[in-house]
Amino acid sequence: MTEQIVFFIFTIMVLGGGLGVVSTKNLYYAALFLSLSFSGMAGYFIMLNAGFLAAVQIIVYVGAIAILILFAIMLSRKVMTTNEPQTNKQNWLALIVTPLLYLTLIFLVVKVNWPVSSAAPALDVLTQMGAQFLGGYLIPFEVMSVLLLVALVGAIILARDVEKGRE
Amino acid sequence: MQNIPLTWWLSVATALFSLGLYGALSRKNAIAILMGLELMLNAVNINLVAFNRYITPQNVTGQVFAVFVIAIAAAEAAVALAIIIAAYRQRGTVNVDDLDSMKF
Amino acid sequence: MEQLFALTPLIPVFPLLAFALIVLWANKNNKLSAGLAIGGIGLSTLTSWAVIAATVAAGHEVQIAGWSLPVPWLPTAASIFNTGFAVDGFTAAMLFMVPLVCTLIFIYAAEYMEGDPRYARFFAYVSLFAAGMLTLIVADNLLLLFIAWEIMGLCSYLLIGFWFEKDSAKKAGLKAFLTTRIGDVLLFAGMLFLYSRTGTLTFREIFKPEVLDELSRMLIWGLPASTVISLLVFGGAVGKSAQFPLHVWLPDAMEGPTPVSALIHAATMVSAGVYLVARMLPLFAIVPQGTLSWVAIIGSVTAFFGATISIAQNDIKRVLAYSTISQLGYMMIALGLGGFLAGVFHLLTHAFFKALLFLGSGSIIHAVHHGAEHADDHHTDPQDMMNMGGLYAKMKRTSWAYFAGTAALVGIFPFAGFWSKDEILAEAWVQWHEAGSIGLPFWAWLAGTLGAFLTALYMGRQIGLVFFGKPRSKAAEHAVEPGNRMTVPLLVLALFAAFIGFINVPFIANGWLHHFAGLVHEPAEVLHLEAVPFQISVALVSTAVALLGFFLGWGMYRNLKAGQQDPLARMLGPVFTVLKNKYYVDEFYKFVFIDTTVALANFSAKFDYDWVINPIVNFVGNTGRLLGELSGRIDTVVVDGMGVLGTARLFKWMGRELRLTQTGQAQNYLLVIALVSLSLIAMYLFGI
Amino acid sequence: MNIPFILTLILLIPLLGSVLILFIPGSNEKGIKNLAVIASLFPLLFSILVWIGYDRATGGYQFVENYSWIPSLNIQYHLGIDGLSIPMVFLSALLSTLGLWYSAKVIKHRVKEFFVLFLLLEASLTGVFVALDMVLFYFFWEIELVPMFLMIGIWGQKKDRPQYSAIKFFLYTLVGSVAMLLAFIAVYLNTGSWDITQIPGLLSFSPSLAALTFWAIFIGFAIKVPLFPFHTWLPDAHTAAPTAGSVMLAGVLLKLGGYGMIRILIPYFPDVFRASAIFIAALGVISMIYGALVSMAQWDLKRLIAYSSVSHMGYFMLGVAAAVYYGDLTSRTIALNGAVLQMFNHGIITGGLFFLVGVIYERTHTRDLTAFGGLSKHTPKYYAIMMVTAFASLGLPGLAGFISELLIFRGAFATMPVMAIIGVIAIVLTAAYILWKIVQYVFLGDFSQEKWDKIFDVRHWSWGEDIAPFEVITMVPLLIGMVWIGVYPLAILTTINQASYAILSSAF
Amino acid sequence: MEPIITWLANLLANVSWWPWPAPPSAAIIIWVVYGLFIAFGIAPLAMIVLTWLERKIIARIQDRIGPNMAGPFGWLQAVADAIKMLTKEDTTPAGADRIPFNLGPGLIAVSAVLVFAVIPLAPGIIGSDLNIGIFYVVAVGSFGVLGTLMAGWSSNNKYALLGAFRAVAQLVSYEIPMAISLITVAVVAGSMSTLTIIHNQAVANGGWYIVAMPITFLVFFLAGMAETNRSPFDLLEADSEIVAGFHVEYSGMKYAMVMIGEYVHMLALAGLSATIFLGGWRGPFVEQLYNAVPILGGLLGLVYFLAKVLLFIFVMMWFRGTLPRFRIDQLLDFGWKFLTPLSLFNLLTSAFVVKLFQPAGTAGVALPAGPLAGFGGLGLTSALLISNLLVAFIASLAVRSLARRSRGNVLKAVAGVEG
Repeated sequence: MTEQIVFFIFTIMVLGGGLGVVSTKNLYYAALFLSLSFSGMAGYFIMLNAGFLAAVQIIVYVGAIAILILFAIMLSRKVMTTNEPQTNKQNWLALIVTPLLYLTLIFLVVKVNWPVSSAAPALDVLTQMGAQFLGGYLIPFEVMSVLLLVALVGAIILARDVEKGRE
Repeated sequence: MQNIPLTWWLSVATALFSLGLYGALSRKNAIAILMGLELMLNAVNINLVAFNRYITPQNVTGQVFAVFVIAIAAAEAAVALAIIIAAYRQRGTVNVDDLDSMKF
Repeated sequence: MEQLFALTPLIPVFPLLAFALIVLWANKNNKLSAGLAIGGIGLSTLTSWAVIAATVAAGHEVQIAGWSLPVPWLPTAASIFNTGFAVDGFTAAMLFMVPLVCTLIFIYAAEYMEGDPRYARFFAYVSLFAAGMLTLIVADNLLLLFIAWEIMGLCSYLLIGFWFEKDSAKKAGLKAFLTTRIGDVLLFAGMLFLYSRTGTLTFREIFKPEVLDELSRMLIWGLPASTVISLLVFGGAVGKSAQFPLHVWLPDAMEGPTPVSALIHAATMVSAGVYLVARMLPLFAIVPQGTLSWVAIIGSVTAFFGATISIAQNDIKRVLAYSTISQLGYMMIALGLGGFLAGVFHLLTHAFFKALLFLGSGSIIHAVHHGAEHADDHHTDPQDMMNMGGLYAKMKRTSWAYFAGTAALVGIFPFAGFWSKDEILAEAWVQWHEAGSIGLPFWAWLAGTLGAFLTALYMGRQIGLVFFGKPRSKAAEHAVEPGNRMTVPLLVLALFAAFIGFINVPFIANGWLHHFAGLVHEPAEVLHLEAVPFQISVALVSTAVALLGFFLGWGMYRNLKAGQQDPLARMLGPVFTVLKNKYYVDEFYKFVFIDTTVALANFSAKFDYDWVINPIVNFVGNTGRLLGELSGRIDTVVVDGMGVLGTARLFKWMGRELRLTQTGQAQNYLLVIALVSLSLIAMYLFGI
Repeated sequence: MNIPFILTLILLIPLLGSVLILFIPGSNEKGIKNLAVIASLFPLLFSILVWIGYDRATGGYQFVENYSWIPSLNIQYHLGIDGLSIPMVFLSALLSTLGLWYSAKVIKHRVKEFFVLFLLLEASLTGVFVALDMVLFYFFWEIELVPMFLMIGIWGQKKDRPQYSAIKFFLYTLVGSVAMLLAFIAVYLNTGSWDITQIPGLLSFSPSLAALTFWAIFIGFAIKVPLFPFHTWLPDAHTAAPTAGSVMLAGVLLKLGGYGMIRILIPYFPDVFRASAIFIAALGVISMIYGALVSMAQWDLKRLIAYSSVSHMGYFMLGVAAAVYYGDLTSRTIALNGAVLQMFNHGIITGGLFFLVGVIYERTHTRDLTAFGGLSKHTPKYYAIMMVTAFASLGLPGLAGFISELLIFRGAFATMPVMAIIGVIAIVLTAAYILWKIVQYVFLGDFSQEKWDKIFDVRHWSWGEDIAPFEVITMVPLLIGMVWIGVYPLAILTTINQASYAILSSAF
Repeated sequence: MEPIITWLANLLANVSWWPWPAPPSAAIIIWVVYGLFIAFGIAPLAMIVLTWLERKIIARIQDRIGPNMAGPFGWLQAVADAIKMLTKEDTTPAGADRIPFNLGPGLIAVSAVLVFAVIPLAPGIIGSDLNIGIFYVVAVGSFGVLGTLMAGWSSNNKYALLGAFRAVAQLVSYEIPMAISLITVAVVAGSMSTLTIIHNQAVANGGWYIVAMPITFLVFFLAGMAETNRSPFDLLEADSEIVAGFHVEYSGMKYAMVMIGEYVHMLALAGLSATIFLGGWRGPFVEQLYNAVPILGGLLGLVYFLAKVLLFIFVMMWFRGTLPRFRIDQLLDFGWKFLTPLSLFNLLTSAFVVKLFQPAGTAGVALPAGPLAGFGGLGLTSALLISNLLVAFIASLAVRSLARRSRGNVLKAVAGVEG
């Protein structure tokens, strides 16, 4: 029962945050809602025996991505006016398609008979993950590191002031 | 934990995914679209971890993948925001409707 | 003493080392270069003496069978071909002559070449030359011999063309190399036939009776293998020893510096051919009436024919050159008649006196050249005997040495040539009388005797022209005896020319050389190797003929005045002209071989690039291109115009319409993706 | 001694070097050149290691690397080396290093591209020699065309029609390769394998099909060799190529065909080869004599040497033909030894000759024989080096060329004496054109200062008139090779003999 | 079950004046309540004490006396300030975003307080022994950043916004070296749990990490200083440049929250440093006493711990009193170009050394023993110390050459100007 209550609390954070993100006209709020949603997700992860992932979620999403988004919003705040509608012309179509998709997917989720296992969850999540990263998934792991490096360099180059770069 | 069936998680993830999709589809602002995308990615993460917990609880492959997804999301966000900033500098707007020089 | 044999491989190494050192290190320093060269050959001489001493001490068995040192060299399938070194009596005899004569020539050259801009280079070349000859002598197989042979060819080329600024010199070098190369190729072919038929090239292996027997019975193109091979080998000797018809290079070789002429004519190059024939003699002899007759015939022709040309030459060195050709003919006669030792003996003695004569002529030329420079006269040819005369008074040492050499060449008792030439004529004489009919031995004897007369005649002519009478030019008047380094070698050689003959005099030590070197072919069991007894009649005839010829020549030319017509020319008329022009052999060769080859080459080049082959290639290429262009046309008009362009227009139109869907809005695309995914999932779900 | 992946390294390091050069800015010529030379030093070192490490007692293929490449077609990444390929790999590494070293000094135009292509060329050439899979073999065989084509086309001299030559070279070789490829596919369809070492045991063609396949492959190889009458691309390509390109062309490229004949044709089709041996020998002899004659008529130094290559590769052909004809195994092995050694010798000698032509061409920008004369006095060091090389080329005993001629003719005299005896004429002709044309026209005669001053290019040449130290360094390894092989051939022949003996004894 | 809880349970079971026997869970509930009290009581307490402490120390450094009127040594001054703040009018600017404006300071304070969850105050006294303990510290730090940004943006004030920008740039930059040095610690300890880290700092296991890893400590501490916005890294509230940074518009209670956040953060940093590098509550006799009489051992441990924390706090104040403020570009340069590479390099060498000394074990996969495993903990400590010193030496060389070059450039420029 407790778990279900906790789950609902987190669900409210996650879905409420998500709804806020897509519905609010104020982007700044949207970003804050986003971090709310992310935080709820971290709670989910803790419930799902993924404490490490929860910490990662907080660090990366709340601590980095949400902050970055906020930053970007602040840097381009001249166009962040809240007066005009934030939706585009295909809004109505999206409003039809996404619920439809949602319903279909839910149907799928319900229809499929998931092979749920009742085994106890792994205790040594951290060591297992470490072994996987440096074992079976070594190459994706390394590729990932390269990707991050490239993204880092690329982002710097892209965002650098062109005039200053020419100097 | 078995008090919460797997379908609950999946439903929440689906809902979040749909929300994110809606955001990505309907918002005008590039940053908002990016936020929608992040939501979608997170929905995927929930799925991954939930599947991991419920279907193969003894190993952590799902979490490993979730970490990869997070890393990709981070890289994506960094580059995307850099692009947005650059576009804003160049064009003075982050409205994707106006950023259509790839048309035709 | 046996251990001394181990020094054998060192004999050629010293001059080779001198060559390498001069080329790589000492080439800027003239004195050092000459010193290195002389030191190298000197060490070789000393080493040779040690080896000779060992051979002498080792006794009869070793002198026949020889000492040898195999060296693995070429892997051939499952076996290995050995090269190596060997010493037997014959080799030892050659080892006495070659390094010694070379040393003297080198010392002589050290003064003779002074002032030449390429002094060091000269000594490098001659060192290599000597190394080649020495390798040739100590080789125990035909392959190493051939290698040395070719290296000598190279050196002769370099040395004859040493003064390559002169057009004639560079051409002479080329001519020498190519002419001998023809012989070499024959030798090469013979050698390979031999190798492929017997599987070996080591002399001792080839001359086993069973191998020889097999060779004589094996057929190549219907002839006994031994005949084919020996003929080819003899071809090599003909080229190298300047026998008719490949003799043309030797007179031209006089373009080289005089010490080189001495080297080529006496110690090294031309001896190599005779050495080869002597070495391979069992192979020549295994089939009776085979190659040996040809050797004798060629020898006879050359002996006579060389002598005839010689009498009509005015160039002091050319006279000697044709004399060499003729004398080599004598050696070939001897070998052709099976007289192994007679040929070898003449080879040894001839080396000494011919070296002497060449060096002497060099000394004279040197003197006249200096005289000409002294008289500031740059037009006089210092080699032309017509420009000399009365030199006896001015250069006593040279003159006396020269007289000794002449006496040896002409065959005056008791000089070396008398003994050796006499043995050859005696051989022919004996065989003629044994056969009892007029055959090859008779003709050989006749050619030899006539040759002896002519030899005496041209030598008399030369002595008369050069040393006696009044000087016929300013240059000759101012000629001066050269220094000690040139005259001492002359005197040493004169000593040998006088007395070397005694090593094989039948009356002393029972023909010592015969026992020492003459029996090396005994194991082959095909040659009669016993010495010919001394024939007093032959000796008397040839002496008489020689004296007659000499005094005839001397008398005729003793007091020739400058500008006066040659007395022989007056006597012989057009024949003299033919002789003077060497029977027009050069012209004939140029016309028949050289021009043809060049024409063929030019034709081939045109054929290749301008007329046939390349045009075919280009034609094929161009046809392809034309076909391509034609297809291109068809393409443009038919396929493209009707089919492709039509389709293209269709698609262009469609594209124009459809591109409106490409809004450039990622969101639109995303929406489409979502829709499609939706429909796909729906299709899956509802089982469509 | 087995060094893992050494063959792959030999292939890979030049490739890596060429890729790395791409990342160096073109303005940094020094860096490019240094990197290229250093990158080529490794294969050289490794090829020496391979040579030393090759176990002659065991023989066969060693240092083998065999991995599946395209499993669905049974194609493998199969490398290996035996006594036949070791000298070739070494030759290719040596000439590449020397070529790069030399080019580093003289190439001034489009430097980066040149070195990239050169290293690519090296890798592909070496690849042909170490590949033991037909697809891999063909792959390298074709790759090599591209850099060579570009080298001729871009760095060729304007007056030598480089474009024409390059296209001719490319198309001609390609025609042969296409025939070859078809034949390879036929072999694959018959045996189901691409493995060069396996196919001889599997091949079961009908006689007529075997003959057809044989000739298809043979023509491909013969064009590369080049054999009369497929040789006309050679003089043009050689003349137009830059010095180092000519060196690689003559030194290594021509060996591909010969190598292929021995590696592929003899084991695959011994009987067809034997049946056509006389005909092929006749072509070889024609190449020898005809090449020599045509050489004799040339007035362009480089063209002359190019035709001399035709002549020299004719010797090779005669050797191969003699090796497959009827006769005792020893003689045939000797002939094949000679043929292989002839390839190696031709590589170092003709390579050396092209370097030497480059030496004078860089100074004077002319190759016309009549423009020179008396250089032996003016440039004595150059003369000395040229003499050694030229005499090695004409087969002077004591130098490398003689040994291979000896072995070839030794084999030929045993198996096909008529061809051999006709062939020896070429020896005289070779001497004639080398001495008459090269030595006499360029080096002998009187030296005329005015004539020299007119052609000597003071502005573009700063290393003096006689051969410069860097050029001497280029030549020294080749000279050492010529003398060494000439004086003591045991060292190299033991390796070759091992392979020839194995090939011939297993083929027949 | 921790001994102290057992002890508490026993105590409860033996209480005579309580009519019903206490259930075992009662001890836990009491313990949790006590923990909550500490967690939330610590914040205002810390602010009061630390403000006073800081004032006194700074005053001493600046050769003043500091607060001395209210109470002995003026310690009531802090209480007075607190009361003033709580009673002051709580203003909100007109254009402010009300909700984020109010949420921001809370988030800042909460993020600081949350750190204490994983800091063992004494043996057996810890909020939660997470197996990702020190990682958790980094994670909750992120909320502080978010709070700062919210506060800065919502204030609708350009100084506040600039301050927030600076804050975020700084916090994000320094999070990296700090995280890397924490990873270094995790690599050496083989765990991220704070309890294990403290356990590994027993003398038998190699002793305090500050001895083994001085460079790691230095990086961590400097980065931590920047994270807490302490001088000399306090330019997000640089009074002379941007008035007071992101909290310029705050007053009253919310200002107090910001201040609490700052001081608690400081305390957390000091506590973390003490835990990770000085062995936490470790000290003479603690363990023996704890096993005998848990409450006494716990108290002794708390004393040791507090002593270490105060030491660090003193160091921080000392810094503030003596060092001038960085310029923003210098600050970022220092973070990105010095601390980050240094910490990375240090991580590599440490990992290498650890690999050498690692005893055999399993962590997901079987790990072989390192070649030098026989030397044990002290060997590891000394090897790490050597490697750290080596890294420091190399870093100093690099800094030296860079400094020379830049000095050369300056000189050249000067010469150019003069010439």
